[in-house]
Amino acid sequence: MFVAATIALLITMALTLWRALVGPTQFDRLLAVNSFGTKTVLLIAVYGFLTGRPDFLDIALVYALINFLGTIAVLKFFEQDDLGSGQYQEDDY
Amino acid sequence: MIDLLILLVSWALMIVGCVFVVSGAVALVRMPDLYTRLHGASLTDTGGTLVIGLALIIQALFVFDNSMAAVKMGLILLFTLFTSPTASHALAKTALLCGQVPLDAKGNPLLDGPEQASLLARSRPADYRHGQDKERIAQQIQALDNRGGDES
Amino acid sequence: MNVQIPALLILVPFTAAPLCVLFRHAVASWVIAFCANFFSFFAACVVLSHVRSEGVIRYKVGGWMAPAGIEYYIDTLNAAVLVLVSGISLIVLVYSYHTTKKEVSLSKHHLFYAAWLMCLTGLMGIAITGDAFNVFVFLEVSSLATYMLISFGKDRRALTATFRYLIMGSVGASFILIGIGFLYAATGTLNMIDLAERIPDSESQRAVLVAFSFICIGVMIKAAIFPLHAWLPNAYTYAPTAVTAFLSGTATKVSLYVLLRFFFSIFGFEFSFGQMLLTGVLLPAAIVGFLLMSLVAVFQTDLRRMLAYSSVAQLGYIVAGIALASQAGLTAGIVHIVNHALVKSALFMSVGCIIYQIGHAHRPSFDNLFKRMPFTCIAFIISGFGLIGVPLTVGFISKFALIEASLEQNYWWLAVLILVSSLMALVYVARVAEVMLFRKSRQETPESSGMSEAPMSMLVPMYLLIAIGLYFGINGSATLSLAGEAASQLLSGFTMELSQQ
Amino acid sequence: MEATVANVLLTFLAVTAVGIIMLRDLLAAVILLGAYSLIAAGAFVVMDAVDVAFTEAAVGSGISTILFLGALSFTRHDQKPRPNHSWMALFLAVAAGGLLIYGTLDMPYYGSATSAAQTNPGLAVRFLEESGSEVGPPNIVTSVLASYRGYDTLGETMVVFAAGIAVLSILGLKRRRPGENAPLDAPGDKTTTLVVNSSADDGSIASPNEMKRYPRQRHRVLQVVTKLVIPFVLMFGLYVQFHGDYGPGGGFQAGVIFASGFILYGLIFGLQKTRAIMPPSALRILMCLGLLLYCGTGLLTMVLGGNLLDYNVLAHDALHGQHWGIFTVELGVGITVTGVMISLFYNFASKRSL
Repeated sequence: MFVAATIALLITMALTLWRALVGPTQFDRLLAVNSFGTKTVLLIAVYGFLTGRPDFLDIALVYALINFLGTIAVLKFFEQDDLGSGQYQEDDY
Repeated sequence: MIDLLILLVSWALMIVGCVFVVSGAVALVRMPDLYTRLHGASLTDTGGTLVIGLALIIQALFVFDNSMAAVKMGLILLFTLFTSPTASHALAKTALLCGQVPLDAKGNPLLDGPEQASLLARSRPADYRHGQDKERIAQQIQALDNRGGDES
Repeated sequence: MNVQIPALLILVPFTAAPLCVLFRHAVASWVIAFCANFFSFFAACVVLSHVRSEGVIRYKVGGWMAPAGIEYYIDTLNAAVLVLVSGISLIVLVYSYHTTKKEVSLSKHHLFYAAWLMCLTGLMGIAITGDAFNVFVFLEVSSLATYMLISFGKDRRALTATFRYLIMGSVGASFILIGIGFLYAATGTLNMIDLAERIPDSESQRAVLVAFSFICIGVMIKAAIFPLHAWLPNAYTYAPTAVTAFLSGTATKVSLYVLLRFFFSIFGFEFSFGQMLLTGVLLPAAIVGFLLMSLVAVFQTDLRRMLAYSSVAQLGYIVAGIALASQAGLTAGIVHIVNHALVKSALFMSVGCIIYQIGHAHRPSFDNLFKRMPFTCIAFIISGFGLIGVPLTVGFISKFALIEASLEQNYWWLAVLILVSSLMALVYVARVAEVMLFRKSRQETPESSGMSEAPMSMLVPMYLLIAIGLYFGINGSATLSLAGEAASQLLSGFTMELSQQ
Repeated sequence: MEATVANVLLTFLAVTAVGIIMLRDLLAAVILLGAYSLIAAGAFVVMDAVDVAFTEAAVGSGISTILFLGALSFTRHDQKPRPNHSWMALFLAVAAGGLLIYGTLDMPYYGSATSAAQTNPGLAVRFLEESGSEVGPPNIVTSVLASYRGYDTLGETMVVFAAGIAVLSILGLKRRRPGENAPLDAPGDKTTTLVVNSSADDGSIASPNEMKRYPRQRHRVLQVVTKLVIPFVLMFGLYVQFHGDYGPGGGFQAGVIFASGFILYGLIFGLQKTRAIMPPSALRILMCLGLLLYCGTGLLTMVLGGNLLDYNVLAHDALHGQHWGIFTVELGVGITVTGVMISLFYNFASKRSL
C-alpha cells in the first residue's frame, strides 16, 4: 500500500516539477512549487510508514509550515516588490 | 474482522488519495492556463492530503500502534487544511492583481486586459463597513481609467 | 601555567564580541576589545614560553578524549602564530582608535570592534586547534568577520572589493570543506593526529588525493598565493586603514600556517612532497609570483595597492621557502612569516597615518611630505628597508636564510631571482621615498598647508612595531631558533610529540 | 525501495539544478531554489540524516527564499546576458567536478558498513555505543553536536552571529525618529501606480518582473489564517527546541522556526507592526544573550574546575551535568538564531518601509 502511494507521489512530483521548470509564468512556477511542497510532506509521511518508522513526522510538519511561508513571501514580493511594506495591513485596528 | 475492515478502509482511502494527487498533477500539466491549473492543483492538494492523511492516521493507530504519530499526522492535516487553500487563494488573488488574464478553452482571454483582471481582484462588496471603501475603489477605478486612456 | 589558559585565550575575545554589541557604545567597545585582546596576547605569551620549555600542550575541549572530542594541539609553531596574531592585533587596535573614529561612522563602532574581535578569535581558533573540521569552523568565523571589516571602508569600492573577496573566500572555504569531507570519508576521523596516522593506511587513496588537492587550493586562495591572489589588492586598498594593517599581518599568515600544518603534519612530508611532487608546482608559482608581483608593485601609484601587490610577492618568498622542503627552507619560510607580518603591518600603519592626514595615499601628491610628517615618513622608510631586506632589519634575516636554503640545494638561480626581486622592492620603496624626501611641492594647496603629524596614539604603536622589527633584525637568532624548532617539529610530524607524551 | 526513492529524488535534484542554471530570470530561480531545497531535504530524510533534513527544510527552503527575495528587492530581477562564454571558467568547473568524481571512485559504497567512517573505534563506533551512557540524549546527533563537538557548535553559533552583525553593519537598520510616520501608510502616495504590461498582446502574460505596485489590497483571508497559524508555529518552535534531545531538532532549527513565526507576521502585517512587537534593539540583545549564554556555560564549566564545555562538572552526577549543559547550550543557540534570523528579515525587508 505504502509502496503504491510512494510511487504515485513520486510520479506526481515529477509532473509538478516539470510544470515548475517550464513555467510559463512565475505564478505557474510558484503554484507548482507550492504543490510540490505538499507532495513532499506527504512523501515523507508515507515514507516514514513505509520504512516502519513514523517518527519523521516532525519534519513533515516543518515542511508544511515552511512551504506556506515561502509561498506567501514570494506572493508578497510579486505584489509589492518588497517584503516589509505594510500594504497587506489594514488601516484600522 | 476488524483488522480486515481497517485494512480495507485504509487501502480505499489511500487509493482515493493517490488518484486525487495524480489527477491534480495531470491537471497541473495539461490545463491551458494558470487559473485552471490552480483550480486542479489546489483542490487535489488539499483533498489528497486529507484522504492520504486519514489513511495514515488509521494505520498509525491500528497497525503501528503509535498514537504520537497519529497525533502529529493529525496536526499536519489540520495545518495543511488551513494553509493550503489560503496559499491557493492568495496566489489566485495576487495573479489577478498582477494582471494575469484568465483564458477560455480555446485560449482566448476572458477579460479585456490586465487592468480588468486587476480590477476584478479588487472588486468586492466594498461597503460592508462605513462605506469608505466604496469611495476609494471608485476613485481608484477612476484613476485607472484615466491612466489607461493615457497609455493607449 | 594554569591548564585552562589555552581555552581562555580563545574564550575571552569570543565572549567580548557579543559584549561589544550588547553595550553599543563606541568607546566602551574599544575598551572591551582592548582588554580582551590584551588578555589573549598575555595568554599567548604564557603558552609560548610553556611550549618552548616543556613541550607540546594538548587540551581536551569538553573533557572528551581526542578523536571523539576536539582538542587543542599547541606546539612551537602554533604558539608562535598565536603570539604573532594577538600581538599585531593588539598594537593595531591601539592604533585603530583614531583612524576608526575618522573612517567609521560612530553608530557602527561597536559593530566594528565586535567584528575585529571575531576576526581575532577566528584566526587564533584556527591556529590553536588540533581538529581539521574545527579549522573550517573558525575559518568561517574569521572570514565573515574579515568581509565585514573590509566593508567598513569609506570608499564605496570597498563594497565591491568585499564582494569579490566574499566570492573567492567562499569558494576557498567550500573547497576546504569538501577536502575535509573527503578526508573523513577516507579515514573516519577529523582529529589531526588521528588523520596523520590513518592517511597512509587508508584504503581510499584517491579520496585522500582529492582531499589534498581541494584543501591545498582552498587554503591557497585564503592565503592569496600567487595565481589565486586576485581578491587581495582591492581588499587591502579599500579596507579601513587599521583593518589593512591588521589583516596584512595576520589573516594570510594564519592561512599559511594551515597550509604548513596540512602539508607537513597531516599529509606528511613524503605524501606532499614525494608523491604529490609539490615542489614542481609550488616553486614555479612562488617564483613567478614574487617576480611578477614585485614588478606590478613598481607601477602602482596608490601606496596601499603597491603594498598589497608587494604582500603577494612576499608571500611568494614564504612559499618558495616551504617548497624547498628542507629544514633550512622551512625555517626561512617560517621566519619570513613572522618578519613579513611585522614589516607589512608597520608599513600599512605608516600609510594609514598619511591617509589619516591627507585623506588618500596617492604617491604623486606626497611632495615634501617629510617636512610635514617627519615621523611617519621615517617609519615608512625604515619599514621599507625591512621589505627590501637591508641588513639590520628583519627582512635581511629571512631573505638571508632563504638564500642560504636555496644555495644549500644548489638552486643558485633561485638566489639570483630573489635578489632581482629585492631590487624591484628597492625600486618601489625608493620611488615613494624620493617623492617624500626630495621633491619640492609645486604649489602649496590650501588643504595641505595646515597639515601636521599624525596623533601620538597612532605613532607610538607604529614605532613599537618598528622597534620590535629592529630588535629581531639585530638579534636574528631569536626568531631563527624559534623557527628552526618549529620547522623540525613540522618535518618530524606528530610522531615525535606522541612519543613525548 | 529505499534506494529507488533516493535515486529518484536525486535525479529530481539534478534536473532542478540544471533548470536553475538555465534560467535567466532570478526570481524564477529563487522559486525553483525553494523546490530544490525541498527535494534535497526529502533526499536527506530518505538517507536517514533526519537532523540535516530538518535544517535544510527550515533554512534552505524557508529563510533563504526570503533572504533571496529581500536581496532581489534591492536589485534587478534578471541576469545580464553575457555575450562571450568564459571557457576558462568552464574548464575549471569541469576540472573540479572531474576531480570530485575521481575521488569518489574508490570511496566506500553508500551505506557501507565497513567504510572507514563507520568502523573508526574512536569516533563513529564510540558515538553509537557509548553516547547513551556518557552523554545521555537518545538522539546521538544532539550528543555529538552539543557535547562531543560542542566547541564546533560554539563556533557555528558565532558564525550565525557574525552573519547577523555583518548584514546589520552593511544594510543597517535606520532608527525611526519619534513622530515620523511611515510614509507608506498614508493613502494615495505611490500606491496607484498601476503599470500595465503593454507587451502582452494576448492579454494573458504579465510577468511579475514588469508588474509594479498595485493599490493596496486587503488579504483578509491571509490575515485571519495567519493569526490562527502563528501561535502553533511558535509552539512548534518551542517543541523542537526542547525536544531536540529525543527527536530530530535542536537550537538551530528551533530558532529558525520561531523566527519564521515572526517573519510570517511581518509579511502579512508589515514591518512596522512587527517592529512594534519585536523591536530591533530587543533583537540585538537576544542575539548577544544567546551567544553569551553559550560562552557563559563554557566559563562556568571552567570555574567549576572542568575543561572548557566539560558539562560533567555542572551537577553532582555526570549525566545530569551533561543534561543541563546541553539544555543551556541549545537554548543559547536557539535564542541567537532567532534573533539573527528576525534581524536579517528586518534588514532585508526594510527597503521601502523605513
